[in-house]
Amino acid sequence: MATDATMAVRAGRSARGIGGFVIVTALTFLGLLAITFFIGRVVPIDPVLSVVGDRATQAQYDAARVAMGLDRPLVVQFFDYVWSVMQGDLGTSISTNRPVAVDLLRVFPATLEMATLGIIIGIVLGVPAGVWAATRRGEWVDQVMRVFALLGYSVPAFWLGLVGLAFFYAGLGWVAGPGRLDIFYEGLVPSRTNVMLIDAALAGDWTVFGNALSHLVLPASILGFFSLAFIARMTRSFMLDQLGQEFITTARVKGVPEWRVVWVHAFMPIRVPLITVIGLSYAALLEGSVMIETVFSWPGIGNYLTTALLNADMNAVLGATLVIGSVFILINKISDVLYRVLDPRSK
Amino acid sequence: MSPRDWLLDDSPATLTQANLGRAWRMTTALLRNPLAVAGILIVLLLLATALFAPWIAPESPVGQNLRTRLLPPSAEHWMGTDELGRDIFSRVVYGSRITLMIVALVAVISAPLGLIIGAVAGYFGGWVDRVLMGVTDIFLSLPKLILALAFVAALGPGIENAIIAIAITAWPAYARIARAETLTFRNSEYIQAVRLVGGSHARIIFRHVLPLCTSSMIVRVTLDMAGIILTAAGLGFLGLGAQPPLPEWGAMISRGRTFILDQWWVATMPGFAIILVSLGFCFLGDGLRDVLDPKQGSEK
Amino acid sequence: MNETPLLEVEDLRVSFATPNGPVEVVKGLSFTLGREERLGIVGESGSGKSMTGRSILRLIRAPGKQTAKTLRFDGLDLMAQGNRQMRKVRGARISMIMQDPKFSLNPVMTIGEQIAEALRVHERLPRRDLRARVIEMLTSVRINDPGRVARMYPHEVSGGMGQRVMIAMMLIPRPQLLIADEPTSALDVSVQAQVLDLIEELVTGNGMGLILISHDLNLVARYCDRILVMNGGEVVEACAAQRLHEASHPYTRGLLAAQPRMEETRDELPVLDRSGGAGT
Amino acid sequence: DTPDDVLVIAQNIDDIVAIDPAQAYEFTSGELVTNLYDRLVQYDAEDPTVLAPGIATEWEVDAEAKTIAFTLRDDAVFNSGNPVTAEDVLFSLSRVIKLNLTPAFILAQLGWTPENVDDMVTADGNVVTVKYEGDFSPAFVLNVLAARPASIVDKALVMENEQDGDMGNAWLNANSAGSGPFELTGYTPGQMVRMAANEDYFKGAPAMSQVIIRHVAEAATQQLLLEQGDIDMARNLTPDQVASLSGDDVKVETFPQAAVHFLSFNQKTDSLTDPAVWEAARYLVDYTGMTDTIIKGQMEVHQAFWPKGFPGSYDETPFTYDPEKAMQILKDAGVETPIEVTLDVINAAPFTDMAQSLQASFADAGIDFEILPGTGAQVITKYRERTHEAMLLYWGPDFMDPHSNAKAFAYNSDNSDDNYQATTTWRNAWAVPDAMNEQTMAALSESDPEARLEMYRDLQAKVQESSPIVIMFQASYEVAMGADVTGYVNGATSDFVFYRLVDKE
Amino acid sequence: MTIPAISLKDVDISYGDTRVVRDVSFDVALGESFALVGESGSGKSTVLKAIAGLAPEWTGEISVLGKSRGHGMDRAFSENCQMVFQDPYASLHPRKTIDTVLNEPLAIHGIGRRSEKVIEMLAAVGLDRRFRFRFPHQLSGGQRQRVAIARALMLEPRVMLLDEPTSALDVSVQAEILNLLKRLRREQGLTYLMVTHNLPVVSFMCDRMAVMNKGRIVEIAPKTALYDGGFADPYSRELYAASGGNPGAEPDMVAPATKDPA
Ligand SMILES: Nc1ncnc2c1ncn2[C@@H]1O[C@H](COP(=O)(O)OP(=O)(O)OP(=O)(O)O)[C@@H](O)[C@H]1O
Ligand SMILES: Nc1ncnc2c1ncn2[C@@H]1O[C@H](COP(=O)(O)OP(=O)(O)OP(=O)(O)O)[C@@H](O)[C@H]1O
Ligand SMILES: [Mg+2]
Ligand SMILES: [Mg+2]
Ligand code: NI
Repeated sequence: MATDATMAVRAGRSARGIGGFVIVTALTFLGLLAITFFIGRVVPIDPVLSVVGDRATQAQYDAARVAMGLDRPLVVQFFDYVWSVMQGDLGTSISTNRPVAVDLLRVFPATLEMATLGIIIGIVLGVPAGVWAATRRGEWVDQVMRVFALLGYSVPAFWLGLVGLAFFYAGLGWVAGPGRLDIFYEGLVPSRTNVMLIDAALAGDWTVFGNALSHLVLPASILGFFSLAFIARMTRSFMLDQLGQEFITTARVKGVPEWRVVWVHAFMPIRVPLITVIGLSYAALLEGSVMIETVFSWPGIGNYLTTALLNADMNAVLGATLVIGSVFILINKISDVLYRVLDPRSK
Repeated sequence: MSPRDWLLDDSPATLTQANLGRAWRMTTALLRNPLAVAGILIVLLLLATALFAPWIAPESPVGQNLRTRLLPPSAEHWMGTDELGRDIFSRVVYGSRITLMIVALVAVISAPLGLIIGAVAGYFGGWVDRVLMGVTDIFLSLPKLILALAFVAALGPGIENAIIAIAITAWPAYARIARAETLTFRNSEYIQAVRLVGGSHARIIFRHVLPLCTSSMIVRVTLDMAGIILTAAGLGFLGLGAQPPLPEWGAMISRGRTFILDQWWVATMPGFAIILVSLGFCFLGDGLRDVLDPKQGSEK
Repeated sequence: MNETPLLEVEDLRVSFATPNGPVEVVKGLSFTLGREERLGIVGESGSGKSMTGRSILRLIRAPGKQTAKTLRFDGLDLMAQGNRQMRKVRGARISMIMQDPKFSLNPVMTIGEQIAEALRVHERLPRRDLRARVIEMLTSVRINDPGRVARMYPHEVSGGMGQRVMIAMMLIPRPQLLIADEPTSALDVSVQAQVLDLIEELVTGNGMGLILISHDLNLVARYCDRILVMNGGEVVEACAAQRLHEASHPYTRGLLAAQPRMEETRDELPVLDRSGGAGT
Repeated sequence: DTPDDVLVIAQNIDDIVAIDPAQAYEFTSGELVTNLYDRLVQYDAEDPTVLAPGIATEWEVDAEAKTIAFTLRDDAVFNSGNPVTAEDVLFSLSRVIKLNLTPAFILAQLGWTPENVDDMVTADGNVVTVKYEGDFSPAFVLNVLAARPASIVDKALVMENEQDGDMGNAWLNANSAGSGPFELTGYTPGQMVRMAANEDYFKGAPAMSQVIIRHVAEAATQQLLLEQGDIDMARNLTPDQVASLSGDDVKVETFPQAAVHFLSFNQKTDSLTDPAVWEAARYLVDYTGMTDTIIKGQMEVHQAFWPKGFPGSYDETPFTYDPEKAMQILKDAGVETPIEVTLDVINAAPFTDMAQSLQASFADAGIDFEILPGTGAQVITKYRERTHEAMLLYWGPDFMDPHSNAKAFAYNSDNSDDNYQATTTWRNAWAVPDAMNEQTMAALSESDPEARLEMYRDLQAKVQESSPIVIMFQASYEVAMGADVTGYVNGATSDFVFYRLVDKE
Repeated sequence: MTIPAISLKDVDISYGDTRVVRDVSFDVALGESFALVGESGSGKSTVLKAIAGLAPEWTGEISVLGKSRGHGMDRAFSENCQMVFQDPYASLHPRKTIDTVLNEPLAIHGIGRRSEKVIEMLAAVGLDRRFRFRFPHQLSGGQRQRVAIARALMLEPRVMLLDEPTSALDVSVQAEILNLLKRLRREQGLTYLMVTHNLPVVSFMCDRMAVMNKGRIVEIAPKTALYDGGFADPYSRELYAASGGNPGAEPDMVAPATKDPA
């Protein structure tokens, strides 16, 4: 019933909304960088030492310090950094001696690959498990599912990783071991995306593909188990909310079959919060896979970031934070958009 | 009149009776939930272990004996010994104190912090909300372990600093929840009624808004305990948690991980302890949610 | 006309388990409803009206339990039906207008989809026919521009429209029995009359049975043939609608007297003596 | 399993910062430089304790004129196919001095500066003459020229890849341009290093056509990989893992190392300045308790600064764990106990275990350590700033000459805060007695080799007797490998890791 | 008395960009009971909220007891004017006992003898003392509405804003509340501004009424208009007719079904 005037007002609002979004996002990024930057400075590790090493002379030390720009005031350093980031330059990592952007292009796809397969496993198993448990609230299926999911909350990742390796790799030999590829396959396919499966598929080399998959399955399943736990729990709880609503009874009054009541009437409204949950746990997998990456010698961003921080390698820390922060913001943005698309109430 | 009737009385004569009655009703509801009971038992076990550690533990948690290192579980050492010949069972028992401290301090620091920030943002809305939530989002999108790592690195390693660091990373999630919840009732008539009788903003936030967020916060925090213990373990894994020789469970697992293939008990025993306690808190949290959540509980 | 009544209910009970033991909210209700008869159920809030309505469809939710000596619809023993058979009855043969459209419509499905669904689960129809039937139904509940409304979501329509959508949805499979639970409570007086006239028209037009639940005595008296007055889960009085103002039971009389009138002269309204203390 | 002609190694390589020989300064990068480059003279795979000809076939020392003339071999070629010429030698040596990155100080000791280096190193045909300034014994100079930064790089190739006047530094951090037994074919930081055999190596092509080093940080993962046969060699197993390795498929080889492990007391901490505390500390270390258990196979007892097995070492171990004696010493000196100090330690096995053992044994005599574990970078930062109290750390020589360690443990002529030195003495704020300073310098210039070594032994005895540095152990290194792997040579430092002779039977 | 208890002049109220109330002006005399009637969504509650200071975006002039209102909330105002909300289920804090709810206004205004005052007030609104320490969920809708009225009366205001105080209740409870309000007004000389869409309630409670439609006041009529249908505006007449008002009909009569069952 919107008149033209109110339509115009709405359009104006959404334009303001987009502008506002850009400004807010930019400010969030700036804040993110500022905090990361200053965290980097309070870390009691001298970044110069990472470059010149333990035995350098004072003169070499000072020279490196000046070369790294550390002699200038913090604020100047920060704005310089922001300025070069805006020009697309993330600087050079002092612990790998390479441009941070190059490093990130290498490590981020590795984590992305593992986390993506992980989240897929988590969704494919977690959502139906949660729905199922909700429809059988209080029955043994539900209890078992809850205990299982809670186990996912409680088991240390590296423990599960090592035990998984010992069992499935060393014991049963079902999967390939740590690393992304067996040594023979290393370098056989050109790395276009740095996502092994995609690279192998692009090159049409299915042996490499199979090997990469075999390496990927175990760590991804373990990540999947963690997200599964979270996703299943949240699904169950959302579903319980919906199943208690009056419109579910309305659907039953109409004689709608039970599967339709569950999967259409109850499930449709929870897609949106579920997407948010999945998005959050996806982002959490991206940043939180340090342990799994260490255990599986997976050259991913979690490891990269941790190593960089421990060496006070600020360009690398900032670059990686920027990437992870962008993923967070991107995921938030996507769930916002999906929210608008999927939930008519939000309009 | 039996005490039970007194508690369940529909028309309590005093405020105490009313509150006790409510507590009683919630307790009985909780006790009817088998998983919640299991959770309560585990948490009580943790408390008892922490309290009576010196009487329970057969040995000192720091007493080294390099000649009896890495012994498998046996009658003498129920959980075996670690790389410095210390009795793992004794260490796990004493470690419960540290775990309890982590859990309690984080609950005391980050839950209230998140609660207040979220409630203030949600209640005032507008630019206050935007600023506070902007800050929250920044903290939320900073990688969590990294933030904790950085704070520990800045403050120096040590268990207290690890706890503070974890608390600092935990509040944004609570703030978001508290804000979302505050939004749902900030325009409600009972809040407007307080404004109408002249109540100040501070009074409304502290006396009326916060109590409503608290119950779901309790639930969230108990659910998060598992995560908190594991984050502490993660910091321990990176060497930034408890200082040796403190028997912190996460640090114990982290030290034991190189032995996991041959002396499995070194990492696994404290691992079991963490799993048990996390499960305990999770079950309790689940149970509390069922009792406190008006949508699902018996209260209308 | 058929000999058997459309609905026979005998000793219907609904109970809930609470911390203080089970509570019966419908206590041994019995009545019969003839074909094309219009039965009104009145009573104060919490007296068990909605529970009665739901239990006829066997839709009491989990902590609640229902029992009945007889619950027979058109010769079919509803208590003996499995879930699958009940689904065939629901919607197609008995349907129910739910009390509050704000909560009773699926918020993420369009109105058209929801109405069409009611039809589709019982009949296979080509999509175009389905759409035509939906539009037709919306038109018959006096909704202007039904094509547009069919594409709207529940939150986009006003309370009155929501009520009418609910009615359309429940009437589209042409049930033999319609249970209307406070179909007009969300509406103000002017809309109320329109909606009720519409139901009345459809009831008479299609020859269905009607159970109208409300706490508004005047309303029930105006639209029904027979009235059951409920209090605390029991029927305290049953009478013909025309004789409502002659009702003898003190509870019924109390309800009648408590209503203010348009030309009020009393200084104080008489109130019911409520020593039982049934809370809400 | 691994291919027959490829050696696959699992190793923690995330310490690598740079692999340009003029910049490389970490353990792992040292190994790479050794296998990718040659020096004029070098310790070689056949016997890593003997200084052998490298690019130079012979050399002539003129101690008076302070010059050494090297005659270059004519069969050495770079991986690029270019022959190794005197031109390349001059370029390589002066490049290190001109770039002046960390390891430059090793060559700079010879009195070379960016201004004079082109005069100090000169060539005539295939004879390169090296001049040095200062009172050094020629033995010392040869040791310096055998060190990592003196590696010879391919001038033509390097200068082709120069960017912004960096003399190819950036390019060399991702590629190699040497004449060594291997050529770098792939390097991904924190992930893997791949080297291919140099078929034209002047000492003969290596048996392995490729060496692949995979970054595996987790020791347990290395163990699994080795037991599965997916790698040939695990470089970072702990002693307990080594002890539990079973089966005929794997074997363990042990290599004595030059690094010494010590406990030191910062003299800026008042409670640690009393020599009685230093002495008591020497009786409070449970030497054999540790070497029999937590560091078994990883360290052995050694109490002097120059490692056993090298010319000039001092192998006396007068101290044993004796808490009574320590208490007596403290009591006699009237030291007030308890003394509470922090102990910084690198947060990794076995250091934290060692720290805990020290904590327990020192507590007997009333010295209470509060252990502060930290990452390597964190600990070093603190150490460099002299803000620690007690420190548990190790020291490896920069090059294989006793002076390298004598300077670190027995020399500190200026203890002031702004005279920053990378030595153990300065970092612990220990003002070394003048006599000892003088003796260190005298040993450096002593030209009689035997007398020189004797002077170093004497210095070691003095440091052992009284200093705030308690040297406890000498490292040894256990490498687990497939039973079929032979010919792996691992000398006393990471600079002496050779893959050239490795074969798989 | 010449000063009106409530006076609105040319008041426009909007939520964001939509203006929901336009050009509203009326006066309520001291001691009078004035009704606002009209269809759902016409802006009745909004007018009350603006007077109470709960709807910040308005223009025009509002004064209460001669003092003109600012846009915020102030203490002095709260002592003079109070409001009772439409939904008794939403107007009480779910985790506070009745005692706490009633104590709060006294505590805010630093008034002493609280305990006695609470007991007095419970008696005044006809609630037994045993309800004092109950929580809202232990009360019925009618009882809750009494508590809400008691809370409003705690500060002894002279003007009460009542927003459909009985529409959520069934007839028997409605009667109790209406009786209570009428008695309190008589005993304490209160001024009521009451919103409702139930004309019989107006007939029972009020002296005058304003009929609102689509955000405007279309007519202000005396109570007697309800007896004879003497409304001038067509919308008012429609409303009156839909409420079953037909001039001259017998008051007691319940209209029977007129349609013939088929
Ligand atoms: N889940 C439940 N647990 C316990 N009691 C319940 C539950 N659901 C409903 N009741 C009780 O059942 C009784 C009858 O409820 P019902 O909904 O039938 O009332 P109603 O007559 O329809 O009232 P209204 O006019 O308010 O709709 C009420 O007292 C209510 O409190
Ligand atoms: N918070 C709000 N934001 C935007 N619009 C609102 C808000 N509250 C009310 N409105 C709109 O203002 C108009 C008037 O609402 P108001 O609540 O005053 O109506 P009312 O006359 O009290 O109706 P009812 O009889 O249903 O209570 C309605 O169209 C409503 O949709
Ligand atoms: Mg009902
Ligand atoms: Mg209203
Ligand atoms: Ni008929």
